[in-house]
Amino acid sequence: MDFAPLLGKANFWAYFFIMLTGLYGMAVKRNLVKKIIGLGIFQTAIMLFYVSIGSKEGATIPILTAADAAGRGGIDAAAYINPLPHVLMLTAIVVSVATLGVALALTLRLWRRYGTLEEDEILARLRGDPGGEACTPRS
Amino acid sequence: MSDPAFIEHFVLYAALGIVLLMALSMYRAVAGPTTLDRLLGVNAIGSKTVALIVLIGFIFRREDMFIDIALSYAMLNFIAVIAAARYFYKRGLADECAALRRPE
Amino acid sequence: MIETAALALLCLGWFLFFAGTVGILRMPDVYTRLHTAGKLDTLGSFALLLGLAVLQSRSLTLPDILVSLKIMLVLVFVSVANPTATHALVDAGLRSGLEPWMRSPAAPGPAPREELP
Amino acid sequence: MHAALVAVIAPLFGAFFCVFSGWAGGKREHWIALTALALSATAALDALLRVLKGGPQTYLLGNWPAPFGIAYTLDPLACALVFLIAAGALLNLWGARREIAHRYPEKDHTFYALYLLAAAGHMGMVVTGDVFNFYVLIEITALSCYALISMGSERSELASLNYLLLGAAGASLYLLGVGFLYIKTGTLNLPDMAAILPAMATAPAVGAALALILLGVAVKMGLFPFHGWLPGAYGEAPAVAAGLVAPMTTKVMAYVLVRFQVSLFPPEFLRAAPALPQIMVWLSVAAILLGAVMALYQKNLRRMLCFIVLAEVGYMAGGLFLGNRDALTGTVLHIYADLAMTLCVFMAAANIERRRGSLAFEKLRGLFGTMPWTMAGLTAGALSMIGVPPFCGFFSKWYLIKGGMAAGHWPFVAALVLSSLVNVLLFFRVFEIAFFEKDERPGLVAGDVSAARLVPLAAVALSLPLLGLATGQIVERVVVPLLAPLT
Amino acid sequence: MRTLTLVALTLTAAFLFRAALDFPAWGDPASPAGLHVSRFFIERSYDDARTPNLVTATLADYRSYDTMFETVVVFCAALACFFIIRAAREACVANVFHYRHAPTGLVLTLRRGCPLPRLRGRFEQIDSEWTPRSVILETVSRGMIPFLQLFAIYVLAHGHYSPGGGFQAGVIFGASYILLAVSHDLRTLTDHVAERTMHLLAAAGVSLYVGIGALALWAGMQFMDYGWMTLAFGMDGPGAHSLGILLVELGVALTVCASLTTIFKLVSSEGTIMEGL
Amino acid sequence: MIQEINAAILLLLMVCAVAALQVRDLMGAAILFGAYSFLMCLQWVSLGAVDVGFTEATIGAGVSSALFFAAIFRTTRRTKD
Amino acid sequence: MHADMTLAPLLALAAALIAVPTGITARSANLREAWTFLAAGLAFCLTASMIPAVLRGDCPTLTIAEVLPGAALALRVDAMGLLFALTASFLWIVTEAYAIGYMRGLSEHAQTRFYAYFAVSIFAALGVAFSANLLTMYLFYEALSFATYPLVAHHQDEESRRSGRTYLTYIVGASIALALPAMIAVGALTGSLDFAHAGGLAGKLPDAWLWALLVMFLFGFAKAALMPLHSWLPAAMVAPTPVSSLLHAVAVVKVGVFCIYRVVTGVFGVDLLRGMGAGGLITFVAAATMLTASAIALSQDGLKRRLAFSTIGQLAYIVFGAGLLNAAGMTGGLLHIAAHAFGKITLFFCAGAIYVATHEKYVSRMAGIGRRMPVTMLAFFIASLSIIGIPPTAGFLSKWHLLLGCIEGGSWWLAATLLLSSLLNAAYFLPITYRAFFCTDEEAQHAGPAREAPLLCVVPLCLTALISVGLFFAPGVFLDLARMAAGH
Repeated sequence: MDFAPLLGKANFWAYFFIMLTGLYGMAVKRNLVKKIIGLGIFQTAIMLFYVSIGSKEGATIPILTAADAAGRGGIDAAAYINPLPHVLMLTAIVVSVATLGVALALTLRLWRRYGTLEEDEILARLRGDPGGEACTPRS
Repeated sequence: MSDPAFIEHFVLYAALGIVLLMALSMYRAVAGPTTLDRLLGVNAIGSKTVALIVLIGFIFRREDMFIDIALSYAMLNFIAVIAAARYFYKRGLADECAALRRPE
Repeated sequence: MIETAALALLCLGWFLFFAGTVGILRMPDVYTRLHTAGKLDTLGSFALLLGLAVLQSRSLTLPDILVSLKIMLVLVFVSVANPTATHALVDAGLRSGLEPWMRSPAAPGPAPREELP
Repeated sequence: MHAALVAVIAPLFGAFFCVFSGWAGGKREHWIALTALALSATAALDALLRVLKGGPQTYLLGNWPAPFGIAYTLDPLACALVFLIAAGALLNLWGARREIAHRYPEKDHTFYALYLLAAAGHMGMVVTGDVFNFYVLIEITALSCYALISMGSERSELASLNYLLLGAAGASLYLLGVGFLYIKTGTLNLPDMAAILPAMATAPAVGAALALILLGVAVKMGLFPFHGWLPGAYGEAPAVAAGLVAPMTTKVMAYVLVRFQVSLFPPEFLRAAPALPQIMVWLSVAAILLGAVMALYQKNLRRMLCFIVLAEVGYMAGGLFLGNRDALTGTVLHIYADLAMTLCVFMAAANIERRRGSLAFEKLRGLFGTMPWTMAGLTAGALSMIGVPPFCGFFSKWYLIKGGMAAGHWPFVAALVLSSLVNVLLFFRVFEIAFFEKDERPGLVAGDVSAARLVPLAAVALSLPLLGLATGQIVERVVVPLLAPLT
Repeated sequence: MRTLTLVALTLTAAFLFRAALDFPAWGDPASPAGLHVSRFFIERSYDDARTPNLVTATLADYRSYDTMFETVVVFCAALACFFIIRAAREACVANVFHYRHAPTGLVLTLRRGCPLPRLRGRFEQIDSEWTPRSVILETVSRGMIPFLQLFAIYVLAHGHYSPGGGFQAGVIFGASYILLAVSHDLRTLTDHVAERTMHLLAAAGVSLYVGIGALALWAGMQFMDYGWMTLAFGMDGPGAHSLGILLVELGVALTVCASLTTIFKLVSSEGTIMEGL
Repeated sequence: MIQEINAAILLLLMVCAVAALQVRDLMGAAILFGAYSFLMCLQWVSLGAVDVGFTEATIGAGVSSALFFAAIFRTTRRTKD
Repeated sequence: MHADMTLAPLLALAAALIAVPTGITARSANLREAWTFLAAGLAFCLTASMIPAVLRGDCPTLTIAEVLPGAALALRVDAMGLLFALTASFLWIVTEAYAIGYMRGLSEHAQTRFYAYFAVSIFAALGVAFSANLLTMYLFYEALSFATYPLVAHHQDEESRRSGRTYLTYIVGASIALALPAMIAVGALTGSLDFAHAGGLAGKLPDAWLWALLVMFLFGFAKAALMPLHSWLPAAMVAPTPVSSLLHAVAVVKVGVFCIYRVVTGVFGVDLLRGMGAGGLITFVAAATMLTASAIALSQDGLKRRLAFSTIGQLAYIVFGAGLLNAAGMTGGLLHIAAHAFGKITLFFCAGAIYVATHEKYVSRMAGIGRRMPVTMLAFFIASLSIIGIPPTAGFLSKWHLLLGCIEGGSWWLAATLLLSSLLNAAYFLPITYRAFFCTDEEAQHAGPAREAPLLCVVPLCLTALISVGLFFAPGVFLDLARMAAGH
């Protein structure tokens, strides 16, 4: 059995592991902030995946060297890392921080109303039974 | 000693060494036990990262492009640490100590 | 010669970092850890960045020296910010009521809380 | 073809002006928003007419050639949907000025801005021909919708946060799928991708990409196992926001699936992985049944409508994956029809809520007497959802059933028919309460809502039979050109 | 639930692993991603926009439409946060005010309606929660904030040639305000930059961006084609694009800075923007 | 050679991600999430994505951590999982 | 048969619809009713104006919109449709007059709503009559279902709520669950839903599937009240009597059987059905319904309920005629549409008149009523003769043709069933008249002063009774149309 192609993609395995960790956190954790952290991990792992798409063996960062910029023409595309995934991920990072802000704002509202960040306690309160111990709403 | 290849290798190994140290600091960040310990561990990672970024710049031979990142990184790490410290000023560690004593 | 100095500085920086890390791992409580981390990390960064700045300016061309000046800027910044951050952390710990570690647990005063596993 | 662009940009500018006006102390946000949406609708109509006359076009943003820059893909399908969205958003907002000013004092300009951003996001999603740009637009739409939804009833915050978590995860899955596609094709432009993909039709990574994209879009559109957020988010949202979000979002997502299905994964392509369409059709059958059954248990008009929306999502997803022309035609028709009729019932529900304060069933008593016009609107929407000709819901259902029969997928046909019957039952129950039970409470505000709310409702209600009668035109001029490359 | 999730995730993992086997090897220069579209960006960007930073060129020129919406996302997030948690103005005025006499550290507590101390110079309003004063922190921050802001402007202006650009500049600028808030208190920040200013700035930033795009329409070009500047300012094509990139980056920076500051203010004060972290 | 650095950082990243989710204290989780962002930034920089690394350094490490701290400051650190 | 485009059917429909908006906005009751009269008259005149063309063999056609490929929204007037439309639109005028008397006599609430929905119902019924294809027919069919609901539930009390529920459940449920899928299947298989292309199904499906489709159509049009989907009709009798009389004796139920005729002749085609041997199924269902319904009617005490079960039985006659699949049988069936309409509407008018005059609903309490309401009861008698099928009435003609059809088909047992059923009809109708006139004073339970119902109630019922008789002597147009439709 030839393990070389497997090892050549080991980094993808790692990305997927981080992604799934994030998803696991979103699905299983009951605490809202934990869920948001899970979401952040998930999104970041996807961005990592994208950035790794762009990488090229032996290429330099996607900023033209002074020589290339001055030389006008004859730029070797293989010498530079693919900038497109970077562009996309810049956007994705900004989007993720925007989502984070809104999510935290919503969490604050929930805290104001229910006095807890645990989803099961909130649901218990919505169902009407006294439920969890820290369920007194803050004034 | 002034052989460029040697310098390059040296820088690489220095970078690897710093990553190793980060891993060690990471133990403090992950294991705690208090939150302040975590913060301290993360801060230690942060200060090593600044150096590491510049080192990576050397590896890529594009130092000038990486320094801005290192600088902004240092600044924002500072802000994050200050913000966390500010949290402890205001909220204290009280509930944390309670959490530590709670039977698992 | 310049290279040798730079590499030595790099080694020094790495060693200081290492010592700081050992301190972080081995010291008994937050304050002592902050003590080592605050001092040695700052110093380590200082040495490392200085080494890199020297390494950068070895060619003695203007752009390279400018870059090394920029590294010095980072250096200055880190040596201002790092102690301040450490100070803020210690301050926060003290103000929020985390008692420092004492050598003798039997001594009068609060028990060390942060020794819990 | 600047018209299509203007349709997207006008609400954006409207949003900015709303913020300016609000912080400058003005009170003109409502009119700014209406003007922006009207401009957008006009432009979309213009684009539609041009496309109908001149055939599909592309609009190059920044004048960069297509696979490199971002380009709009403009065909009758997209332009008509943009027009419907703009017009729907306009009509939905028309009479809501008092309500917004009353519910969100000091924040009404933000409401208008978010509303416009959501509308712009929906329209942008429809016209864009770039898979990544689509992701960004999903997020704009979603963010503004989270905010709009969260300001509803007291449960709405939790619903909104759930929506946020699931929605963001869905969008991220979509992004991952796009990443897989990008790694295989190296492009983000939809037509370009469609040209490259057939060469690697059976690559596992492409299959995985398709699955991930489907998964992401299914989460965003609330298809069966991922529907958890939908009833809460639409059911607890404030009335005006629900009137925007509930009709538009799921439909736009369905549109995206159609777009992908047609350009990236034509039926031949799906045949390589026969399990996938089968699974999707069964999921949509489950969605239809679940929506129908759950709707029966609801004691609140809006929540009931939400579960009906859930079932309608099943209609569209199922039609899409049956894999024949009729079913696909039915899906396209249902996107238009469902948009109009959901808008109609949600607007009517908003009117009722405005008068009665709530949409719980016991608050609906005697509505035929006190609010005849609103109830007429609700009835029109209900008949369309049941599938009574000549309302548009009938014709899309016609094609869907025909497609189901042609594919020999009898459970899907049975589920469709059953869901129509359940719809009869559901709406009929509402009408019984509104018709037979007298509301004896003193101090009840007599009379219908103001004309500013009734006229838009009437317009939407009238559009239902008109859309139905235009079915032949739609099929001939929108669907046939769309599906032409498939044969 | 936990088991179910784990099973589902394991299945997903297997699925993804299978798909990943099909990918080109990591760092393969001949992968489709590196060949098809991206080559155009690498080879053309300097000639088209005179911008050595390929990411900036691609971001703000080739895919400027994307970036426009990205900016709108940030703007939208600020609006959404404002809409969700901003408390009514009525609720933002406390009933009790605390003033500290700076020289002595005495704290004065006043009910609403009582006359406020005239001695503005010596009394400073403080949070109702006990607020420490760390001279070291305040001094260092006060020195650092202008530096941060200067750095932000540098990042913005130098974005064509080195990493950086509108986003980073905006965030750093915003972070300087956050530093002000956490080293002093939120009230200081609010005194420096009013909420209204921030909102107007955010809207102005996106308007600048979209407006630059829309001016192309007015010049009869496609949306987001910076070529109209050749007509307006009489410069050559690449120069126009370079200038266009700079201008839209400025818009991005404005919006990002204002939006992030707003979000931080709102979140840290739970919508009252008076007292916070 | 840079691969080894990459791989090492990747390992740290995985540890950090798991730890951020597992720690039973929201403040700790937020701090670890901050560390995750640092490492991610580092990973990107070492992959050559300087602009992305720059953005992550500013947004992920600075602003989003501060936002988390602010939110936890306004709510609670308590968590059951 | 050549088809020419004409606006006449659309105008007739529009005429029915103009009663709605003006009726709602009019402030005065007189104006409203006058307007409705005008609309009814206009609709009838327009319908009647098409007689010569149709008798010439023309088919005035109008395509409104090409909604689906192969299935436009189109109107087409042929003999069968015109026969039905004539009956319905003429009786609308009469009923309108009657309704005014009835509604005013009882001071019913929400009269405006009543007239508006009444007009919509007639509109829909005419639409069914003029439909050129299955889709259009389905459209108007459903419109009729929903438009009559407010009429059935007019009283807005618990009972009408229950009845309304039954009504809608049966009718809409059956049409969506059975007729709609069947229709879509036909559309998908043949590509055209036009009635002009009958027999397109031949060879497209195995016989078993064709049978299934036929059954789906037969029961899907539940307005035809074939057992077991009949119980909506007695339930619907809670409606005010004008509704029962026009809608549940003429428009609604006849729409049901009319649709079955359309399916038999226009979708399957007589030849195909004959080839399948499907006539037996239809006649069997119809015969069973006929006998069972008559038997049930015998035991009903409520007059309107008895009439309702009678209607069920009589509708089965019409379906029976369709099932015979020959010209004579179909002529009889179609003629029975008209004959039964005139007869049954008279009976309902009488029931309503009795209710207006005496507030009496039960047969057992109507002894001696003929002495105080002689005109009404005489009309009742004539109409029941027509339903039974005794010679000087129209009912005889239709039943005669049905009998001829049976004999032509050679099935004697069917003829026997017809006769038996007629006997049963007589058994549940004649005792009512008998006891109304011939009873002792002790048995007569109402000793009040002799009075007829208001004039506006009595005149229409006399008129329809007279027409019932008149049709026997001069079937004229109706017979011609029925013969044409049946393919003589």
